[in-house]
Amino acid sequence: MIDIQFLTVVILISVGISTLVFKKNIIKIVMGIEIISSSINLFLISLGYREGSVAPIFTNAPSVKMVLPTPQALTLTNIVIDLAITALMLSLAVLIYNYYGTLSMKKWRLVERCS
Amino acid sequence: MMMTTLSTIRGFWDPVLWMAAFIIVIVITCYIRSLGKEEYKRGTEQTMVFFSGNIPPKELISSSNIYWGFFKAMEKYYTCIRRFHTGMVNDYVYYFIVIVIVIIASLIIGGVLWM
Amino acid sequence: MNDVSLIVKVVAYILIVPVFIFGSYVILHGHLSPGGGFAGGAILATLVAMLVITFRDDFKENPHEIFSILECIGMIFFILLAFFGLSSSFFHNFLVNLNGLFGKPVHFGVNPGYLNTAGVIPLMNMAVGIEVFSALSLIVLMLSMRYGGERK
Amino acid sequence: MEVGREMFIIEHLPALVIAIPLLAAFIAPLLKRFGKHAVSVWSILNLSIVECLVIVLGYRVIKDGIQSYAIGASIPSLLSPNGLPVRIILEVDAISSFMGLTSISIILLACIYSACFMKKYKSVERYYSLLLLMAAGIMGMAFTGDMFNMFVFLEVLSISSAGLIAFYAYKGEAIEAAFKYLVISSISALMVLFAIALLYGQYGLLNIAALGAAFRFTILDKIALALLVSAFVMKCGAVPLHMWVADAYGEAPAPISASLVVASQISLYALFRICFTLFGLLPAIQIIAWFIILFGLASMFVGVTMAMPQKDIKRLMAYHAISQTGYMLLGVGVGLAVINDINALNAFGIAAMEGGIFHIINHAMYKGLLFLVAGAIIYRTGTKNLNEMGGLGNRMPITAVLFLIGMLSITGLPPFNGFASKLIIYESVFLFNPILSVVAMIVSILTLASFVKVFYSAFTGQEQSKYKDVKEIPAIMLVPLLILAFLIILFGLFPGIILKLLVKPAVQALLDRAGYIGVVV
Repeated sequence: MIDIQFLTVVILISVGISTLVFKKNIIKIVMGIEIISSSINLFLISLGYREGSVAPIFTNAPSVKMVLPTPQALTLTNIVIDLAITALMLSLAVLIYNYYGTLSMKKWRLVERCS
Repeated sequence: MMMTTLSTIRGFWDPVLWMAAFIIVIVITCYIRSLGKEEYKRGTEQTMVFFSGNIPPKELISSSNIYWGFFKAMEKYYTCIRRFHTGMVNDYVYYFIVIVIVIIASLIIGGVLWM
Repeated sequence: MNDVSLIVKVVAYILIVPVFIFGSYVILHGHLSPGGGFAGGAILATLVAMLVITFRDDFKENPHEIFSILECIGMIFFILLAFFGLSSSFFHNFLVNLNGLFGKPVHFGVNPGYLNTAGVIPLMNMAVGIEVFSALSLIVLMLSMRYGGERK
Repeated sequence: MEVGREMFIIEHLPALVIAIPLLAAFIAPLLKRFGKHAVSVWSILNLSIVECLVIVLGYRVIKDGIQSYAIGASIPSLLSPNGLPVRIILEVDAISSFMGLTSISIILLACIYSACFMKKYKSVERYYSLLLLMAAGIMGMAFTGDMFNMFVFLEVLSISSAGLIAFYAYKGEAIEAAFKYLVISSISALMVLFAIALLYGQYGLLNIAALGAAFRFTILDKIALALLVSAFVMKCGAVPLHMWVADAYGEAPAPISASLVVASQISLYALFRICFTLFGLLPAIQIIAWFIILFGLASMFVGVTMAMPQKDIKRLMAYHAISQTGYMLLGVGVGLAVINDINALNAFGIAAMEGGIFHIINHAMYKGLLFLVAGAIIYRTGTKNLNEMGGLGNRMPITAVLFLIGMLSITGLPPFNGFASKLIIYESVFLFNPILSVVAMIVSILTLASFVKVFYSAFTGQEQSKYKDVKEIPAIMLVPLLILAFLIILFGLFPGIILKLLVKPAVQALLDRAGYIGVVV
């Protein structure tokens, strides 16, 4: 059977990219980036998976057959980084709404006025 | 050669020799300039900006469209380029995805054809 | 202003202690059970978020000064721990298997989870816990108090 | 004991260079109560310490080969305990110490400049803290030998420079530019992470050298290569993906624009590291080489033609940064295209790469000078618009002369450093393909055209009534400008020595793939 988890990763990434490309609202753009980031986290975790094994924690572990710990460390770092990026983006969105009164990308001022 | 020379493939580049030649040229031009008429006086109407006949405005003649000829000649190019510079992040991400797909396609097709 | 009812305030007072204990438990047991500095710090930050919402009017001025100092102290403590490892190499775990603080040697394999092990890692968990706790509560304070306190 | 301490520092150099700006970044906000200038003095002190360490590190790299450092190991040189590199390994070869030296000097000068430029703003500690974090991110990306570590430092760099772009929070445009920069950076960083996950899924390795050694050219590797190349090309501002550069450099404060130029050059270094070391032996690298050449060509031409009609002085210089990045991409792309047949490589490939990499340090210097001069103009007159400036020459003579030096070197006129690297690029690229070199020359002429417009509209022309009381910029701001101008003239007069000392070992290091891999595997 095909690997369901890699299929979901592809679907989630395409959903994330489609929100980024088509949606003009800033909050939706931040959501799109969150979707792509969590799909890459899912991809990282599913790389380290082994059939019938346990989380890589030795405290009272039921069996010694464990999942690969390194992708979990990568995912943890990626989650922390995404928290920082989302917090900064949302605070910028608050300021943008404060100045422009709109959250949609179309009515922004920094469009190429070079004529 | 001297310490300052830079040997490129077909020849060499030496700024000190170039400076020497440059100074010689400057001396010659200053000599030629000094042969000119003496009645040139600063501050008279000789040194007034030539504003195609009439009196130049007191304040500012802005120089931002000095190259109007160049922009007129490249009219089609500039309208096409400005269509790309929309200033919206959605289009930036769209161009990024297009570039990724183009590179992936050319790598795979290239790989099959050549290697 | 949307005044919060008395029940909410009383429950908030009661909830402070369990949430704090649970958060610090997650931080301190980071090297044994899932969690650690980041998760524990996030749990503690929910405490500050709750307090900001219930006691929005009682704050005289925005207490973000304390949290920014705390954040810097947490991060400096973390990097200094890494510098202390310079005796052999940067970020070296210099406390492990030395029977000192957090130094109890442990055999490889399943164990019931001894707290006094893993050398520098628990100290680093505490540093990251402080840093994440103050950083997230700073975010909550800056985003909420700015419009709660002086509404433009 | 003296020798012990001295050897101690030298032994831990690669880690100290990254750790000191990181530690200083978090101590900076606490210095608010030690006086107004405590923070700027503190950050200038730390950055100069890091500069000296990088110079010593560069000297050691040139003297006795690649320096490697395993973070957290019991002995710093214990790279792969049982044949497998387990820890994060910092690997410093000539090209990374070259990039590190370039970036830390420009950030140090930007920090000296901002000591006076940023004096009137209230929350200055945040500014210096983010600047030091940016320096730590750049040095980390330059010196790391681990793919995931490069991703983490890329994110540290993106978030801190996004925060710095949004420094003028009272203006809507800066917030908008920071938002766009952050979206672009997070997208490219996520695609880098996706490529790392692809590579890790196949080989179970994260170290660049170990990955390079354990390569089997599968389809997934090609997808990972495509993702990495396009992500780093977007981060360094090549044309089809360059739209964020004009907003980000245009709205950021002047010293930040100067250090952002260096930040995007570090992504250029990461692109070269991936194309030469990681995917060096992949037969499909020729296709990537042609893509890099096309990106370079397009960046050169579109960058300049977009710069000509600009009215805002900083946006104009931002577009010139794009077109100069095109020169570097062209130079090193030609080197990559002929990497496989040896006689072409020796004939013009190595010379093209030398031109491209020499252009990196030249560009960092004169673009830094131009941005700082633009900052000086804005500091005194308050306007960014070229139409409102005029006749500043007799009020700010030194700034005018410095701008002239920067202008003459960016357009590549003979006695200055831009000419030396562009000459090498023209000659070697001409042998590869004449059209590319012809386009490069036309772009140089258009660069001169647009900078003549800037010089005449800003410095010459009628005396403005509203700028009657404009004085010369204060001495602290003038020091970095004079240092940069001196370096430009020095590099311009002695290109041979600089090439032999800095650039040739860097190019050899980039081409010496086996040496880089041999250290770890």
